[in-house]
Amino acid sequence: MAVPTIIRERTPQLIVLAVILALNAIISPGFFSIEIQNDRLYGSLIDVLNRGAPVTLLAIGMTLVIATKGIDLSVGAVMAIVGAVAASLITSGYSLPATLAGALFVGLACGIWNGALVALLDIQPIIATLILMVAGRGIAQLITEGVILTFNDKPELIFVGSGSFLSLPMPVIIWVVVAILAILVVRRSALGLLIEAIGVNRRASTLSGVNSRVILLAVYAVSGLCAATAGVIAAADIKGADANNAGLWLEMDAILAVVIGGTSLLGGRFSLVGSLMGAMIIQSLNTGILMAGFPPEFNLIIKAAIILIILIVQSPASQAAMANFRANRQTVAIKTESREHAAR
Amino acid sequence: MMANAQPLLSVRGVSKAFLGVSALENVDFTLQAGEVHALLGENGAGKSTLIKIITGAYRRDEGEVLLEGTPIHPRDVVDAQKLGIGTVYQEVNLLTNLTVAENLFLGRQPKRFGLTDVREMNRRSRAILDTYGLDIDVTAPLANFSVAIQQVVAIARAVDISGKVLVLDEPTASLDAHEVEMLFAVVRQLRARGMGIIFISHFLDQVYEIADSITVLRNGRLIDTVPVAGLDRLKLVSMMLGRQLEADIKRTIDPNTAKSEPLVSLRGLGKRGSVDPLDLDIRQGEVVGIAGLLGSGRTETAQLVFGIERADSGTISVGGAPVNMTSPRKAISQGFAFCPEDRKTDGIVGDLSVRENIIFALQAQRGWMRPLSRSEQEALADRYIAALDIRTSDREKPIKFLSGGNQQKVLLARWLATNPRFLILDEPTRGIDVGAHAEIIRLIIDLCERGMALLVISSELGELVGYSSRIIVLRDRKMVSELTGDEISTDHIMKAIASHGATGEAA
Amino acid sequence: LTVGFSQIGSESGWRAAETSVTKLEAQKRGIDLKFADAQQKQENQIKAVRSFIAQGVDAILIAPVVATGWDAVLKEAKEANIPVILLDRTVDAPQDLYLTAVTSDTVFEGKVAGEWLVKEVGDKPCNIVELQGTTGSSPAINRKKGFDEAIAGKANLKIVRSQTGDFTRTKGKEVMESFIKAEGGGKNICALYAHNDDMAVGAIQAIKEAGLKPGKDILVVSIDAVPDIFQAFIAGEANATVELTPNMAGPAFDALDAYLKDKKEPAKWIQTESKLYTPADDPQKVYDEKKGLGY
Amino acid sequence: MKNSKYLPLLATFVVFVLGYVICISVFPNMLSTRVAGNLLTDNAFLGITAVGMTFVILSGGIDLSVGSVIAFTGVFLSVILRDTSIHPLAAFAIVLVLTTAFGAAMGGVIFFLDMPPFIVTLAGMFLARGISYLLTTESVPITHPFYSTLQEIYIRMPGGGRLTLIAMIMLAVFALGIILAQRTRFGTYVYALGGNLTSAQLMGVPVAKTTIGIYALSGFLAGLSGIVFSLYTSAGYSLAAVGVELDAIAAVVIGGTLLTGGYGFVAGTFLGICIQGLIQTYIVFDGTLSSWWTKIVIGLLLFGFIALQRGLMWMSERSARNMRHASAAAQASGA
Ligand SMILES: Nc1ncnc2c1ncn2[C@@H]1O[C@H](COP(=O)(O)OP(=O)(O)OP(=O)(O)O)[C@@H](O)[C@H]1O
Ligand SMILES: Nc1ncnc2c1ncn2[C@@H]1O[C@H](COP(=O)(O)OP(=O)(O)OP(=O)(O)O)[C@@H](O)[C@H]1O
Ligand SMILES: [Mg+2]
Ligand SMILES: [Mg+2]
Repeated sequence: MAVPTIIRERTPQLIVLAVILALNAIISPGFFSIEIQNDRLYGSLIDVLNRGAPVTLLAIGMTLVIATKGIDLSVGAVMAIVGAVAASLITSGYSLPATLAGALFVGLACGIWNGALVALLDIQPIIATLILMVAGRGIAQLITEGVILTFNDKPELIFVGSGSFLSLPMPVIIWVVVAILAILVVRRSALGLLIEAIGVNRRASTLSGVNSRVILLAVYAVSGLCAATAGVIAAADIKGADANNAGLWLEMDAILAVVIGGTSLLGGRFSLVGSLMGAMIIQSLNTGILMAGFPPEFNLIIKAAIILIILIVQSPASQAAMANFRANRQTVAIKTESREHAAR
Repeated sequence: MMANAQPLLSVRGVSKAFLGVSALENVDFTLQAGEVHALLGENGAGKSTLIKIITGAYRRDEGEVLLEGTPIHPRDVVDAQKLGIGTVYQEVNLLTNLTVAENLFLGRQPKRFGLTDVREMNRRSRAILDTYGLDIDVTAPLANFSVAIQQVVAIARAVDISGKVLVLDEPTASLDAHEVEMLFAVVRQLRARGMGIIFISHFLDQVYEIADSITVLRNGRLIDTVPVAGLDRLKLVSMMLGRQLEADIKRTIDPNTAKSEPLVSLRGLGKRGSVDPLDLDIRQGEVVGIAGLLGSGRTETAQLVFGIERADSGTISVGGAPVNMTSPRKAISQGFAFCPEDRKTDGIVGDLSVRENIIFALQAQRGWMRPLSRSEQEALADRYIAALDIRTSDREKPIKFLSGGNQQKVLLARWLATNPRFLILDEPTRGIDVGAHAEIIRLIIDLCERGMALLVISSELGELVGYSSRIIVLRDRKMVSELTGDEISTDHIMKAIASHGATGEAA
Repeated sequence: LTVGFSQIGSESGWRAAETSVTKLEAQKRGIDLKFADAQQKQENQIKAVRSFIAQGVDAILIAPVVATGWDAVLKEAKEANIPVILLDRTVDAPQDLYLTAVTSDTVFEGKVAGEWLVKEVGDKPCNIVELQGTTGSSPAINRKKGFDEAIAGKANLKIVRSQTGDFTRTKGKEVMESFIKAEGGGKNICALYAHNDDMAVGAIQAIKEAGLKPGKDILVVSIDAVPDIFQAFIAGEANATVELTPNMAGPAFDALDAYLKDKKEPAKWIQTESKLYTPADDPQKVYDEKKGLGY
Repeated sequence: MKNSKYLPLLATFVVFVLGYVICISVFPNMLSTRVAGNLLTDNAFLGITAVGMTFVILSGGIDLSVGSVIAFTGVFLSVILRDTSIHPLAAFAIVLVLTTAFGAAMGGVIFFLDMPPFIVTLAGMFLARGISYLLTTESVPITHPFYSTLQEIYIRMPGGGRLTLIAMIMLAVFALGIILAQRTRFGTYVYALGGNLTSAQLMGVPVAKTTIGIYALSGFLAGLSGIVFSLYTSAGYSLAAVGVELDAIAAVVIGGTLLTGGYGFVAGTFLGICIQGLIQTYIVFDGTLSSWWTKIVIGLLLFGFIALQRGLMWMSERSARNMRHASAAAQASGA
């Protein structure tokens, strides 16, 4: 019964996604066609899944961070650092497992740094992560020495970005696996509850015996890991580490995805599934704009307008109006129920 | 009742539902000029909801509100204030980041040359607080002061802005006897001036002392409005509860417990500038009460014991072994539990459901790897909802939507669910209705008899005397007396507080 | 001799190469170079120039991020008697405010690229897709302009799609993917014009992943001549690039020397060459030459 | 007791002075009035918009649109001055009305639709820059003689430094901002919103008006900042001022204002701006850092300043509390 509730709770996001996909299909008729090419599914829809991988991964970590009332501005920069690390490891002859391990470790370290600033030094998350956002690209460039570090001759790492498995592009497989893992860990354990509680009332949680510091640290660490995964994919995708542009402004897209997915920036209740849908909504929008063939000056305006509409539709105010409408139809039922309760 | 030609405020047929759950149904209420009208009822009866409707904080679904015969529709609190209705809401609703003076004058700051005249504002603030016998730095942020002082400020503000109607929603919950007297003096003055005052409280003594008439609500419905004079107390209680209240229980103390080994013992525990070093033993099956005036350091003592604040002197040992109490986690792992007095910031996790709030401490204790299954959670929640009679339409309702008293019960449930050895309760009955009050006292006694050790802080001396095996009295952050056996009585406590306070009074 | 150098940033490999070449040239001449990175922001560049003036350097090099908005600060430099030389872009300011400008002509670069394509396709009909630089940046505007001029009047050449790829590989690849999908799986596309090589490199990967052969099925022409495009030449995946030399500082320092020593006013515009490279130009050799320049 | 409120401000001030002393000891040149004048002139636009940001953050919100609004203002002015014969002063008035209305509209959406400011202003950021693109993608110079007149206004300070018109505007905005925050009802309402929204509402703060007013103010100041920026660069450019919102937020937070709202001072923001300017000046004076080290060093210095500020706060909070208790005890026994 788990799946239907998840879907029921995310109806607004599903509708928005469907509408945007439908619009895309109207603008470019071949949008839904999927064929097999080179043993790999091929089509615009697959592109959306594939291109959405970095934002999706970032959004997973970002959701958890935001649920604790935090924010992680550094994820884009961490992508750049990790891409650079991966590229320099693989080009200096390390094996793929060693490279991946090194890359993920660096991402984890970045996350722990952020987490330490937030949880131990009590620096406000936006500023704590701004530090790494500013310095991170510098660190990445330091590693690549300012060049785009290419690894055209390392098919094993390239495979992570543009290979395919079971006819699906690797990035899609990776984000789906990470997402399922994250959802399972968070919802099958008590972690989700504890994270939400910290986001709502950190002091009360600490007083109730929650190890808030460790959980905060862990959440930022996970965000770092997710950013690392996204960074490896982004680098593998273009067969090179672009310290300047990898993940540039993606933190904003990730935050947007989380919010569109229905998680409040004020912390507390979160939905990973919602964030995934949010990321897909953003990517369909991006792909749609590219396919539509408008002059690029219009890109931002179109994106802003559509995002505004989406947000207004699912704003708490309109949601409350909807809920009231629905509640009014159910009022009678609940009233009798509550009376029974009172009578007991 | 003083039969005026036209009531000052009258409420007719008001109803209000939250997301389909009705909180008020067809309630009438009449307030005369120059009377104190008590609004009574169990936790969740709808008292706060009714006054929020009167003061424009909520919009009513049905019915009308007349002020001096004219229908009013306050859109928001400002509107109501303009109409002459001032309010103190149940949970202290001031802005702790602003100064005391700013809180008193928010929205009506005195001006000079178009700018706020801070000096004048501070001067007038001092004058206002003087009437309440409060001499504090009005330029300091409100956050620097205890809940009680904040409450006095809230009252002073409401009194100062209300011209016709003053609404006090459980204003005395965190005040001590002395401050309550001061408040009542002010209220009497206002009554004499012809103001109408709505007074909500769970302290029946206070109601009998100050109120002229009483309106009782139950389950969102009007039960009756009656004059206080000649009203039988038991009848009033049964009106509120819809049943009889069982007779008061006085605990019989087992003399053997006093001889057993202490479970928790504090030796020279203190913190510079916060609590002077004190020694205390608490045994299993014993309730130790802490009495004292506001700000006497009761809460801070409890916080030291629970590891929220770190002591800089002394030791805590549990079952004979010293424990370095560095955090609440550490305390909890020793089987401690702590129900804080400021439930809004220290207790409830507002957006989470009643169920989640109940299992919360237990889950935190088990660690994130060992989640309670959904059915276990539901069973626990249901058990405590029934055991403590928590009024909620649904165990999945976010706790922030529960009435104040019911939130308190949920917090109690949260800690009982961890099955602690040692339970610290800071003002456990604050804001709890008579029925539940008795239940909680019964619960304390019951827990104690089952061998739990308890440390209870309460401003209600009568209640403290009822269940404590021993009482320590704090004054000025120092333990000044420890009462045992026959010494345990309100008189002795008062004396202990007063005798040491003599120096203060002399000056 | 102390010279302040206000660089835009390090947003691309080419920019990094320009920085390292400038440092090299300064070192060669024994010049003490004060380097300031503006992180792509004009306000930071202006701040840097003001700081240079306050510090009392002997000359200032500016690689301006945008053409407008320099009058005030250039005036201040002039009042302080500090000569200013502009690198790789000129500014919209009275010419007496700076000593000289060492730049390439970005419109001309676009034109060279366009003319190459015109020659290459002859009279065959050809649908072109264009990857623009960052919307609003002057190279993007000018390279588009030059290219449009070159193909104007050739009815067989038509730009069917044009989107911004932000000068980056990632966006170049993503946008090219959507171009291919939107143009019948890429069969309708005959040539790609990218405003820089990085986008072209990204796009080449997209073309390959779509099962087409870059350089053959789709002609690839771009600008900058960074080392990686020569690797694509070697692999037969790109067809032409127009060089934007990173060595702007060499001529600049020469002009400065002459001016300081002999009071010789240089020409107001020292234009660098916009050389066209194709796979016929021994790409391996050029690649090896360029590799060490810090691209 | 009283100084606990001013503690972050004090800590920031100490940090700034320490920083300046260190800078001067490395580069004695930095003591000149020229550097001081530059610091004010170069950061004028940032300072002005940071004042608006301070109000927004004090109220518990955030405004990500300011950078784009600055760019829009510049583009709008340059295009309107190029294509029409309107006097710049009239153009200023028009653009200020537009940006104020834009801010007010965002405030309205935030309040009435109950949406998080972060997201609303993020959309506003896209929108404002999108509109700039539509106006023109090229950078357009402003050649109106009135601009040169304005740019020529400055006070020469001893030692060759200049206090320019735009620096004076910034100082005036800060002065007015301090008065607005500390000495008006609106100011107290802003703090009230940041303290606790429901409490503020229950205490009768006109939340709708205040929210809209706050974002309108931020829009207005972003517009003013855009005008100053156009005076600074004599041009309008749709890609200008990218990321200024983050600089402004950083300045506000470094200045000791809590991002969660309710605590902080406009004067602190001024110190925050100065600290950021100092970091940049130091790096330029040093002049040996590569592009990437520049970024890393900015990050490290940012961290250093914040850690130092935290440390100072922590230490003085402790001593303040001890003092408070000491005095409370004295009061009690003396009473
Ligand atoms: N905002 C809200 N949303 C949903 N339900 C609410 C809300 N406010 C109150 N209720 C419900 O309305 C009922 C009446 O609550 P109210 O706060 O008026 O009780 P009360 O009589 O003041 O109780 P107490 O003595 O505990 O303060 C309760 O069942 C409560 O759960
Ligand atoms: N007169 C006062 N002036 C300033 N601060 C005070 C005053 N009285 C109390 N406080 C502060 O309020 C807090 C009250 O201390 P504590 O909570 O331990 O007392 P308490 O006996 O539990 O009283 P309460 O009934 O308020 O809980 C302390 O932090 C103290 O500094
Ligand atoms: Mg109530
Ligand atoms: Mg207390």
